Amino acid sequence: ACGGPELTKTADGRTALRVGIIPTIDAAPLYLGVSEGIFAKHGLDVTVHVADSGAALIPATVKQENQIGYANVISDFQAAEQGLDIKLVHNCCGSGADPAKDVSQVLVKPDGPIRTVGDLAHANIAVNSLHNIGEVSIKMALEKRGVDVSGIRFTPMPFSDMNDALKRGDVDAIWQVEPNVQAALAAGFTPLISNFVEARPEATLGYYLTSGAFAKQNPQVVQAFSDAMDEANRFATEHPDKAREAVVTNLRFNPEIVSTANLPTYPQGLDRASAAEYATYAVKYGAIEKAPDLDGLF
Amino acid sequence: MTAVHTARPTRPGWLLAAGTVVVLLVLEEVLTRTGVLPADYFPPVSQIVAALLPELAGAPLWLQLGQTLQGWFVALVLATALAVPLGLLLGTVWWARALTRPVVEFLRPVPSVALIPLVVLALGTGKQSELFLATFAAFWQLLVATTAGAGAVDQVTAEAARCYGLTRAQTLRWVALPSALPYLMTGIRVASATSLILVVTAEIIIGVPGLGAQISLNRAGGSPDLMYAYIIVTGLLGWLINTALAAGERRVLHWDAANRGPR
Amino acid sequence: MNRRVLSALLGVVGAVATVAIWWLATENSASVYFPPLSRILETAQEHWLSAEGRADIASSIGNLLSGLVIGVVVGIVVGVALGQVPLLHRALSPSIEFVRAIPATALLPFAMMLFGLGTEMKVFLIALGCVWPVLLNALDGTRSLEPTLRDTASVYGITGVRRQLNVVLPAAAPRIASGIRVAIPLSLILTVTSEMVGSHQGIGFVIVDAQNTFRITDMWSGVLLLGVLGFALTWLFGVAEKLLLPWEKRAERAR
Amino acid sequence: MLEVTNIAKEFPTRTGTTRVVDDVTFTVGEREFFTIVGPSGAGKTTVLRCLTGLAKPTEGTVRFNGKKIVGPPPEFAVVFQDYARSLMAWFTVRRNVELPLRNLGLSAAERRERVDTALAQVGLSAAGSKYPWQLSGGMQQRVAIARAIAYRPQVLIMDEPFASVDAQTRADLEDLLLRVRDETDLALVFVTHDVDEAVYLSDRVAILSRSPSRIDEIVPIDLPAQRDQIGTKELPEFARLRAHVFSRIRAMVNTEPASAH
Amino acid sequence: MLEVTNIAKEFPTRTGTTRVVDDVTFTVGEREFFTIVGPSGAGKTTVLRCLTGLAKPTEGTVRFNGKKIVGPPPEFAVVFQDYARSLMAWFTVRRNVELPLRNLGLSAAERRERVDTALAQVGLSAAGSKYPWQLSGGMQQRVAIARAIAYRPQVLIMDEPFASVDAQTRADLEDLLLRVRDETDLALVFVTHDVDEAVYLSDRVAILSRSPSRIDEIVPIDLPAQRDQIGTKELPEFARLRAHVFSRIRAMVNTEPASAH
Ligand SMILES: Nc1ncnc2c1ncn2[C@@H]1O[C@H](COP(=O)(O)OP(=O)(O)OP(=O)(O)O)[C@@H](O)[C@H]1O
Ligand SMILES: Nc1ncnc2c1ncn2[C@@H]1O[C@H](COP(=O)(O)OP(=O)(O)OP(=O)(O)O)[C@@H](O)[C@H]1O
Ligand SMILES: [Mg+2]
Ligand SMILES: [Mg+2]
Repeated sequence: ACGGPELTKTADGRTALRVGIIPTIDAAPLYLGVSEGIFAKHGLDVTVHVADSGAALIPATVKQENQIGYANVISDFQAAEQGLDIKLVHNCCGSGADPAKDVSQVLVKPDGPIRTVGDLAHANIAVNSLHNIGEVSIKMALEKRGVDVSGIRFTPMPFSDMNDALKRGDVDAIWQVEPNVQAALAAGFTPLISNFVEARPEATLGYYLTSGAFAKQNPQVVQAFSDAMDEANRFATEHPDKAREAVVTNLRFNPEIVSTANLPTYPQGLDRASAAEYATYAVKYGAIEKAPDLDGLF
Repeated sequence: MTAVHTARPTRPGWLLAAGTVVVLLVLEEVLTRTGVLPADYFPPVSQIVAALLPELAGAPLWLQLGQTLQGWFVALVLATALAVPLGLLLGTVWWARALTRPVVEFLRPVPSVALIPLVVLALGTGKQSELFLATFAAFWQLLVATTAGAGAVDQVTAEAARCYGLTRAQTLRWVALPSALPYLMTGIRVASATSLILVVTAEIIIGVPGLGAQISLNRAGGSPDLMYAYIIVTGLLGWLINTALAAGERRVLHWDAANRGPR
Repeated sequence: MNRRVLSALLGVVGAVATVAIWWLATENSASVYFPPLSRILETAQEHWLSAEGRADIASSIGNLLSGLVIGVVVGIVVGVALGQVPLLHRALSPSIEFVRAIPATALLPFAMMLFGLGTEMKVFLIALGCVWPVLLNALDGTRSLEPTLRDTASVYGITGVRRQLNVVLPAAAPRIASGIRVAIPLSLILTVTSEMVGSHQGIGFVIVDAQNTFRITDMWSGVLLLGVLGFALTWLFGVAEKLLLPWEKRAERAR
Repeated sequence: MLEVTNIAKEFPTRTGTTRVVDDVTFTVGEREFFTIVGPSGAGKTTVLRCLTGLAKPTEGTVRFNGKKIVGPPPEFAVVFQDYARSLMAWFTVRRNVELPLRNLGLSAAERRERVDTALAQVGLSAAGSKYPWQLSGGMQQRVAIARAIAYRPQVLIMDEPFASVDAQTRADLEDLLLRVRDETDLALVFVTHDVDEAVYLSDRVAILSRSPSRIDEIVPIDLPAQRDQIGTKELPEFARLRAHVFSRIRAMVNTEPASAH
Repeated sequence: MLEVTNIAKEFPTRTGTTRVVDDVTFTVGEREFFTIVGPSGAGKTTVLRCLTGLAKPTEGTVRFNGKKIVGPPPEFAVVFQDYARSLMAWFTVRRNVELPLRNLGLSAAERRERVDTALAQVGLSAAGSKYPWQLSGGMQQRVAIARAIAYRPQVLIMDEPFASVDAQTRADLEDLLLRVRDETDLALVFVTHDVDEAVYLSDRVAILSRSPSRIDEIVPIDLPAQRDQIGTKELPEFARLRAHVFSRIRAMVNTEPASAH
């Protein structure tokens, strides 16, 4: 299982790198890194590959078809726990500290059965995927507010279906992330908690990752990517308009919705402390069985 | 084999079909406009068409369409090329059928969705994964159709072939295959839709370029109009493909009772 | 007689051989995605035989059977009708082909809109997927009804329901049966699809959840279960077919 | 009762149409036994199909009791030349014979009785619970005949109904037809290749020319109404009629060279 | 050449088995024209099926040139009673006739020539490019005959091959068979219901009893080898043989009451 596909170089000596990502606003710095020439400056020729879910992204990364992939922190733990050989490379996106600017909200119907944060204790909440970041961060946030989370039910469905499900009353509350939060607000729903920020301010929620084998064989490529992402994340933070534009042009996001959407933070470096805290809660809420070996992951 | 006098849809037939479609579209428009169907998830046709029109002018849509069409075609051809010989064999050789039956029945219900991570790991995120998934799904449907068809050879016809010393290969080609054709052609139309659906699904989930990738992007990007526009393009593609297949079928099966014309 | 026993024996041989090959090929596998069959079987035993697992199976099978039965019945009725009324066939065929080409996953929101998140939505999706192979086979089988039989029916005034039950359906039965054979595994696959959204239970839910959390062995155990169910359902259908269409097989064996 | 007026029938072909029946006119009266003979491929089956309304004549009309025929009238029964394919493989012999009776508003007992009688009449009482594919060719043909007889139609149309039965059974069935006609006031339109049979059974014999066919001649059979296998066939008039019909057919088969058809 | 020794055939039924053929023994020599007659349902088709290896006799053996027959030998050609189903609806008449010739190592030109000749011999030259279902019953039957003749088998097995053709064509085809036999040293096993035909054509006629059947009698036909439709049939010996065979069959049909079968 050593070796893996050879890296190819472009004519001017840059290393070709394929980076897999899911279509969210989180991908903005990656696109900016390409369009602003940041990767080129670091000797990388990055192509972005978009896939709908981690189910396809992680194996493609393990196979080193995408040398770099993306997954949120809980998925990273889960993959590692099941023995997939992955290594985190760089922060992708984070929560910031201002609840008003959180990309993630739990919303309810204004005239529905759930009116207060306390009511959520026995709510049926829509999340995009069970046992994952939504579930863990919501529980974290609620516990910090002193709500008993043992009675909450979660129902999986795509973000795009949640507004209708809430409207019909199939669920009591929905967890939306941008840009869908905007659509949910437009539909007249009331936000109750900003679960990412409230769970842990300044947390890192998603990481770029690579396969362990690739990291071992190409430390300088991984380092170059990491350096480039530092720069790209900084650029995106400094130029939120360009970040918005990047997802509109590259991912064809609806410009109207994106223009009002909150952006995540694009933190520097590789945040291990935040991962450690999430790991504790992930174990507590049963998303993983035991605490991950962070030394192996980082 | 050339077509003789086949029952081609006549002009009124086309008008009728088009008319029905128009009625259904108008119905949808009215239902969404009046709020019987929720318009924000299910946009009225006019809105979808408005979103679709600019796409039609641009090259990207046609490129994506081409990608999807190519995937569909290759997968269907592959599945047919694999399933038809095997199906004829299984339909005519009872012990081969008996030997493989549990395995075949076991593999058929394996959902392609579950296979996606494995396929990506083995084949990557390129076209080949899409082709594998679509071929896999279409293959079983064609296999069942061909096996059933080959088993439905008229007994007297089969005996005539035996009496005149046709070899096994000749019997397969000239007796079992034509007898199985009516089943097979139906199977192809079923499998064609399956192949298209799997190609689009693979595009959605793995991100292989094509109509599916656009559906996925527009869903994530908060543009239900465009998402539906692409779904509609997919549906139209399915309809076009079927129309072509049905026309081909009338030529290939011109001798079948269904196409013999008035008596 | 003899051949039937031999057939069953050969089937067992084929199955055993396949299991053996699978077992040997994966026994020393270290790949997370292709775990050893022994591990899969262990996991399967642990989960599917537990109370929770049995509840998953029960809920899926309930939906599956309802969806399959609805799909088959609607497919036969509509297919047989379209097969005999060319005008109807022509009018509806573009719309039908359009819907047929849309992936079940893309229809999920529509199904949710109509039925909410409950069982009805799942049954609807399963039925909608299963209907096509049955419908097309019933349609084509009806269209190529032996002309002499058609004539016989009209001469003796065998019309209406009597004609459908006594002439058209039996004549199209072999084709319809082949459509149902395609629909059975499809119903299993669609059960998985339908449980991707809004579910807390079911075989599909277990598979998808395992996939999302990278518990690939659990996922394989679900796939294994689907295979076993598919085999069982097809076998049951085979038995039913022999009872319902006795002339088919006997006509062959008689010679 | 049954009037066939100037019917013609064309079939579409690759290059246009072939005219199979050119111009055929005849009438069949009440209780009449009307037989059509003619060379193989002449168009006899085609004429019968037009007669029953199963096929639409390209030109001309068929009327039954003054009403134009567009589909098979309920008063008709037909024995098809392709008898094997006209039986339902999924039903037993009994069920096959009984099926058409279901529309006649008969009680179950009456249906059973009719089926039993008809099967006995064709010598198949013991085969009732068999399936058609378990029968010999001749037995299948007799099932088709039994089905038609049990139906008790006003007009019975038969296309070479005795092609597959042995000579003795054939004679028995011929006499059965005559008896049934006398008992139930049936009209018969009959196609056969056996000239003896045609003359023996019929009131009139129509000779069809080769395709595109016309009526070559309609021969009235002036034999005593009460027919009898031995007596009737010994009559000199029988021999004369037989020879006449036979020579007409022979003339037609031979005038055009075999290869020209 | 062809030896049938004590064959019996049973079919499974719901309650057990029915014995359809009880005990049949005969041999067919080189160039012999051997005919089997018997009442409808006697088991003639069943015997032919065993003869060709299409069915396995429950008891007894069939040998061809000393070798036990297990499947249809390539030297055999068969015209089935159910001729319509033996033709392939998806091939034209030409293709149907030509298909069996492909394994004989003939050039395309030779094949074409054989097909042309055979079609001309049965009077279907003009129908070569039609499909079987576009033909009349009698024409379909002649296609099946043409296919068998074009194949030039050593043994030609025919099950009521002239049931659906008119009398004149029938006579022509009868003479064609005799001619082909003389030209190609063919042996024929023939089933017919027409006693005249049986006597006219055959070297020997075997009479089968009712099912479960045995050979009732094998009648040698001592007529001059050179047969002729008019001359031969006028011979007193012909009339005698004909009457003899006919009376045997009649006796069999009548001994058991019709309803008992
Ligand atoms: N569907 C068809 N398409 C084209 N030609 C046809 C079709 N059906 C019949 N014919 C032609 O019509 C002619 C007459 O056929 P028909 O079956 O009426 O003859 P027939 O007198 O009943 O002959 P037979 O005594 O052999 O049964 C034939 O030459 C046949 O080829
Ligand atoms: N598959 C079968 N199962 C049961 N019985 C059968 C089967 N096939 C034939 N028989 C019976 O065998 C007997 C002889 O049939 P066969 O077809 O040999 O008769 P035949 O002499 O050719 O008659 P015909 O002159 O009417 O064609 C019949 O009584 C028939 O019912
Ligand atoms: Mg005819
Ligand atoms: Mg027979």
